[in-house]
Amino acid sequence: MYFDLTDEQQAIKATAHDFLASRFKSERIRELAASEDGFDAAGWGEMAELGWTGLALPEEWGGQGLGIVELAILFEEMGYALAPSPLFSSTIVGLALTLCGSDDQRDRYLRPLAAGERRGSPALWDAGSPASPGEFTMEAKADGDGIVLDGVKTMVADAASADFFVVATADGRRHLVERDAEGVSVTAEPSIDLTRRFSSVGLDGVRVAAADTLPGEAADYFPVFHRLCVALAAESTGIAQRTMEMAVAYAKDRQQFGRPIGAYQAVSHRCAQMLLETENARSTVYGAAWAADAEPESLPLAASMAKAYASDAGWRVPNASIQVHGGIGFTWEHDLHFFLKRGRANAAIFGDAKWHRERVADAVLAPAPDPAAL
Amino acid sequence: MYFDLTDEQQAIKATAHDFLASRFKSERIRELAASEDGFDAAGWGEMAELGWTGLALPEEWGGQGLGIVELAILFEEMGYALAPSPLFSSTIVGLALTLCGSDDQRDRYLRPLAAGERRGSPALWDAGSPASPGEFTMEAKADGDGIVLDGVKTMVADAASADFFVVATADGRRHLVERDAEGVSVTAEPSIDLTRRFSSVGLDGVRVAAADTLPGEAADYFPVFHRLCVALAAESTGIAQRTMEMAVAYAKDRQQFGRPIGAYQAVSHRCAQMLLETENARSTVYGAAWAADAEPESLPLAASMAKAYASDAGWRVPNASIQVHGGIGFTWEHDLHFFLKRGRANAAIFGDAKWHRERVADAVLAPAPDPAAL
Amino acid sequence: MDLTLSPSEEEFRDEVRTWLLENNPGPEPEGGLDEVMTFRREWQLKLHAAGWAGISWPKEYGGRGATMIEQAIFVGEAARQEAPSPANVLGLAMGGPVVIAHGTDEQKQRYLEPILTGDEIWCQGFSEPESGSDLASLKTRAVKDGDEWVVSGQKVWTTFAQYAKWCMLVARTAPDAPKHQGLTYFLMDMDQEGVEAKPLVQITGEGEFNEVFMDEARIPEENVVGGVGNGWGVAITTLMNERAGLAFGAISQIQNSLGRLAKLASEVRTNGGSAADDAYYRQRIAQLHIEAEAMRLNAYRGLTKTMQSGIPGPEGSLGKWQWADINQGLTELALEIEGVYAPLSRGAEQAIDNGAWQYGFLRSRANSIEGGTTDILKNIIAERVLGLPRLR
Amino acid sequence: MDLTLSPSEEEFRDEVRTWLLENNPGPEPEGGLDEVMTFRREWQLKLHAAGWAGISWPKEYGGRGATMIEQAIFVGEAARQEAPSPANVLGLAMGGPVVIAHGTDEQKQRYLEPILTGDEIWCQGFSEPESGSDLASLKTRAVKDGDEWVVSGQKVWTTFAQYAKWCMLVARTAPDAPKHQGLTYFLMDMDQEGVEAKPLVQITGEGEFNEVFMDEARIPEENVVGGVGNGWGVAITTLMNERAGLAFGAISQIQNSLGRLAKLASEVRTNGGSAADDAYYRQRIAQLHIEAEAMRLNAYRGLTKTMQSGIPGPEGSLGKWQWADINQGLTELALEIEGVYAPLSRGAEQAIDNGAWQYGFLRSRANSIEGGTTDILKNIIAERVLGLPRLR
Repeated sequence: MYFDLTDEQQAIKATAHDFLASRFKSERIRELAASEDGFDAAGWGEMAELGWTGLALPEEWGGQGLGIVELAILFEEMGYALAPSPLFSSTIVGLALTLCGSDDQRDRYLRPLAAGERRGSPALWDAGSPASPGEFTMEAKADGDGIVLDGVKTMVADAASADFFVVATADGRRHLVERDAEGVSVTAEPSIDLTRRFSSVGLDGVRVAAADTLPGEAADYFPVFHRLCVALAAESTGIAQRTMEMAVAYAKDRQQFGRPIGAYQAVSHRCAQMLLETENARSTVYGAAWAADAEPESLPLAASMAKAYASDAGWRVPNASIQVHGGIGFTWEHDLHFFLKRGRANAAIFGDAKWHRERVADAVLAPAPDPAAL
Repeated sequence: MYFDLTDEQQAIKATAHDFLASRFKSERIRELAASEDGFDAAGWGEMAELGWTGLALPEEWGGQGLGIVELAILFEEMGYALAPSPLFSSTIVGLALTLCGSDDQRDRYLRPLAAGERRGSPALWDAGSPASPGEFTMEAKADGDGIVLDGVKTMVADAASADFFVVATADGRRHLVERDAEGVSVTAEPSIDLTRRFSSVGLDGVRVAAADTLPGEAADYFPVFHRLCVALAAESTGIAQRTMEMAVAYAKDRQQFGRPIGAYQAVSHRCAQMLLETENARSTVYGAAWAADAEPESLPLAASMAKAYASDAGWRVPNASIQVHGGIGFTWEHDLHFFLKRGRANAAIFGDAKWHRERVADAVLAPAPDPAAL
Repeated sequence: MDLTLSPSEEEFRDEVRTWLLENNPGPEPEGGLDEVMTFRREWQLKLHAAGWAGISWPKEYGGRGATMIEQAIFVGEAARQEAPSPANVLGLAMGGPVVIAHGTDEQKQRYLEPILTGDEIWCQGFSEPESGSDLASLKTRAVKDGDEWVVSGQKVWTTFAQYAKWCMLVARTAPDAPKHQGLTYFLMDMDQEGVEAKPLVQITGEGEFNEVFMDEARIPEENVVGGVGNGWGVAITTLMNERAGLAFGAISQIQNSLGRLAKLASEVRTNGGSAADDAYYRQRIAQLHIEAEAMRLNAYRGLTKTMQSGIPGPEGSLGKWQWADINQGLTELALEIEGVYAPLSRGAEQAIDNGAWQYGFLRSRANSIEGGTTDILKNIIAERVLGLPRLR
Repeated sequence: MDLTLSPSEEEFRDEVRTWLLENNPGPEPEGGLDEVMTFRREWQLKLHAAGWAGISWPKEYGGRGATMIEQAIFVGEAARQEAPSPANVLGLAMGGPVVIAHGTDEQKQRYLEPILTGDEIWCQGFSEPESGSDLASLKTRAVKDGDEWVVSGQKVWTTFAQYAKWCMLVARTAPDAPKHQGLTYFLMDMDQEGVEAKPLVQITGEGEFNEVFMDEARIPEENVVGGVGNGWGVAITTLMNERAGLAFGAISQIQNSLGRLAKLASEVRTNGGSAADDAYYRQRIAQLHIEAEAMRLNAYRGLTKTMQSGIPGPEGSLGKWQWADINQGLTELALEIEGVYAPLSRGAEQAIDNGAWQYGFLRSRANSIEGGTTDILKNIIAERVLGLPRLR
């Protein structure tokens, strides 16, 4: 038993940390936040060179063949740096193709994805569907030996820079749809999060050939879902870590009533609470990432625990950091708000804390017994 | 508009405060807590002399004819003093007879009750029934022109010193049953609260003459219920007030690291939180008490708000006070635990905070709309 | 104890209600702040013409001479009907009262009328970048030069400074005196070369606040309020009045928000019904309602007490603290209820309520900072209500 | 990163598990403390005979020389199987380790064996009525008299002092030195005229703690541990070891409690199903499980770190804080689930689980006080982990 990063994992973390710190300084994040589509082409190229686009994908298809632990380490640093990048969306698509695709699809889509030559994003939520995740409603209507898709997918991340989408339908299947296919339209959906953009993707009689429907069926995507939850929870952990550090640094420096504010328990205990939440988030993420690699039967519960906890910590810690900063933390010129907004958006997507806690309750509560017995 | 006690109300409060402070010093409470039935005969006699046994009962039947505001003032002081007394149980029975009894019953039962010559207690919860209040299950089986009762009522307060019970049945009616009637047995149910005792009351083929069934039907008891909730919430407010004062006094006095602990924000902000909870409890109680007297249509919501809030404050404030006191607050020799236990028991009976919040939700949330509309 | 309005208070309430129903111009225009200010100036003129500007001011100064209860009724009713703010909200709530309480006859003559009409907008220059909670540590200096004071320094969080004619400025006039002494309260003309206001963009993207830079700005000596060296006392009473005056409006706003939250919960579908059917959300919504009711009743108790003693007590700090908690909790819950749609903001096709809750969530982050941080309010309660020892 | 046990660790775990399954004597006897102590003495003898007493002690001192992971496995497994405590829990967790780390050869010779057998029970004399969180302010004095020290003063929260032969006593030997200096760590014989232990009844009605009064008690000079004047350092390392050693047992206890809570929720009927069907309770139960899992994983991370550095770090304070929060939250929720039956305690016919949760609720109130208050733990985290300035 050794519950810490190995030397190799430490090295991955350090590389990611240093690269992201130099690449995404405050000014660069602000440029991207103010830009039309928020996409950083140069940064993407460098990430591909570093092998991040294929980090946890099989070597056979051009990936690095590393595990979910390494992926979590990377995404914690992405969150720490608040890197605006479609890497998360592309990673999800890569995992879906790896776990649920055909060899032909992997050859056509996974290989360029792993190399960073193309980008994909999952298009899952149907516009107008309930606010808590459930079944998909878009029909896969038979059309020759393929299908045709009609409807609108929403909350699609990084759609503006995606080359293709992986579209979910009511039969539990996923379909590869090119961004520039006939009938596909992308409409930006403004959100509080300026460092990861969301869009609606309209599908108006879009034809999908049989070869572009993934062979995997509904339940086959659970392992993809649980892994992406871990990566997203890791990102939120990084957000918590960074904003906690900002609060601590400010509390040491800022003077009021003749001492640094960090000497007051109202501030110092709030900082201690931030540490607690950050470390708890990190532990649940590491535990779930380890389970994904080494003990997959415990992944579903572990992933829901990590996503639930980190969903909360990912916005509550930045929120507390704003409180420590006082007025300056409420200004646009301070970076904190970008973290708060990304953390809050992360909490909402792929099942919020309440939804994941309900999954945990399913797992830990025995089925209801005979109601006649008190 | 004048949202404060009038001079007359202030006088009632001061009298109650002074009498209870002199009557229920720590040693006396400990004697009663250690006694077999917890009943203080001498104290009861004095309360009757002060007119408290008939405070909010009609003058016509020997009461003082005061309102629920005055009753709340009295019970806040009862909680403040942590007076062990069946006054609360007898007050409930008095309200039930006033609002739902016949003149004959009022003559036989209400008049001696108001004079403090006899004591009654409501016997409502059926042993083995669900943990959240709902329907009563004991059947009122017809027997000649009366009925016969079989079963066990539990969580009956002050049963050991009660002369009679008001027993609820499944048809929504209440029945007067003498303590020494054939088939009645009382079994103490030990509880954390040593200053108000609970019992189970067994009814084994107990006959009730028609004249002893109150004419009121199910919904007629709601006004009784809401008023007793206000009185109980007032008592919990007094518990909060007293234990907050104990914390503040200790925080001024106790020295650690060279200063009084009240100078540390961990302590002083906890005390501020106690004040907030106490004042909120008091305001909701006053608001509900005023509604009972002046605007009965808003009483149901106001009473549930008061009982919900004061249920929480009534044990959380003593709990926080223990934390301020540290180790000494965890000892039997300090009085705090008696307050914590009474506050927690008060929270449980007559609908806990969750049950009352659910009533508030019923009132404030519109009925669910067409689920097709997002 | 009597929570009902007296016949004359009821009459007043009905008059306010009717007038607002007939005259409320409705929501503010979308677009820039300039449009909003024009709209608010018109609204203030209308208020003034009907005698609703400065309702708590004495009649001799152009006010209505209303009681505190009447003022609370007006503010509460205006918020309930979602009437806009007048243009000169700080002039009415703080500027006028401070001149009436501490000003000279000449100052009353000069300043009060244009506050009521909105011809001259007022702003408040208290906070500085280095002096947030520790207001008394402020560094802006005023030095006497003949019959003028020359002021240099920086203020921050100055609402609508860009529209203001007068700034209620607290500056240090005796640098060697203990920090609470040696402060003076000035009325500074914003229309001069030495004064520059720069909007400070907030995390909502809006710029209601400003930084104000003073570089040898000049203030004639007759613009001192309350006497040289008495600035701290004058500023504190101003802040207390501000807090008390705003309470009933804040309470009505919370009630409105709770109504919208209930509607949101009923309308948002979850898997298995609406959010309003979910026991977890129901408990939290109910708790917010209970706390809001406690806050409302606390405020009435405070009002009764203030009317007896004449001065708002430190208990007012409880209300401000509680308001921040409730408002933050309410907007946090709204975003939770919106589930997967929680990130979508104004202008998004799929956004719920066009992103109103997202704005509310972000804006309310400052509720526990602006107008006295919750930490400082807890200190005040601990020290001044409970009598606990001060740390410093 | 590897959360699996190594083959040898797995073997150890299996050995522990099997042995406990076969030898665990089950629940402690009801009745008085005397019966409990007799029962625990027998259990300790059995543990010792099988080599499970002092498992982390070096073999040369009669221990098993187990690694920290093995120790964690043992403690966790014993708690999982709800094995009783040994009689001499403080001797094993603190007394032995302090003698091994700081004791003389003679002391090792004299004290270690009877700790392992339970022949001599140990207690801890640190806290005093006036010195709770501020331990270094303790007032008990020891004055040199020939080759003996003469001790007078009062200690409190002394677990099982009435059964103890030896007291780990910290007393002031240099009254004029700064308060953290001038303290000395003694082993005091409890069997003497000058020492009196009085049980201190807790709010649960139990008396596991004591007050100890010393009136010219005598300690020979060879009973000083770690040298005169070094008491603070010796005491602090003892406390750190105690905290680290107990962590995995506490975690297993929480897991057991969570299991019982799930059972309670499934069994308690509400109107409309069981409590386990209620979305509000489900959310809170799930959150407790998540926090308990985070605590467990934090402890493993801490263990890995401690094995690398050799000393438990200040992060251990997080675990103690969190444990108190979870245990209190868990028992509070249990009482809420019990609804109207929540007050009923042991011996009540209608009590649920014979009042076990009522006991747990009351006992857990001290979790945030005993062994370092949560407030102090937050100070430690702020100062020693985050590097924030100290207030004092």
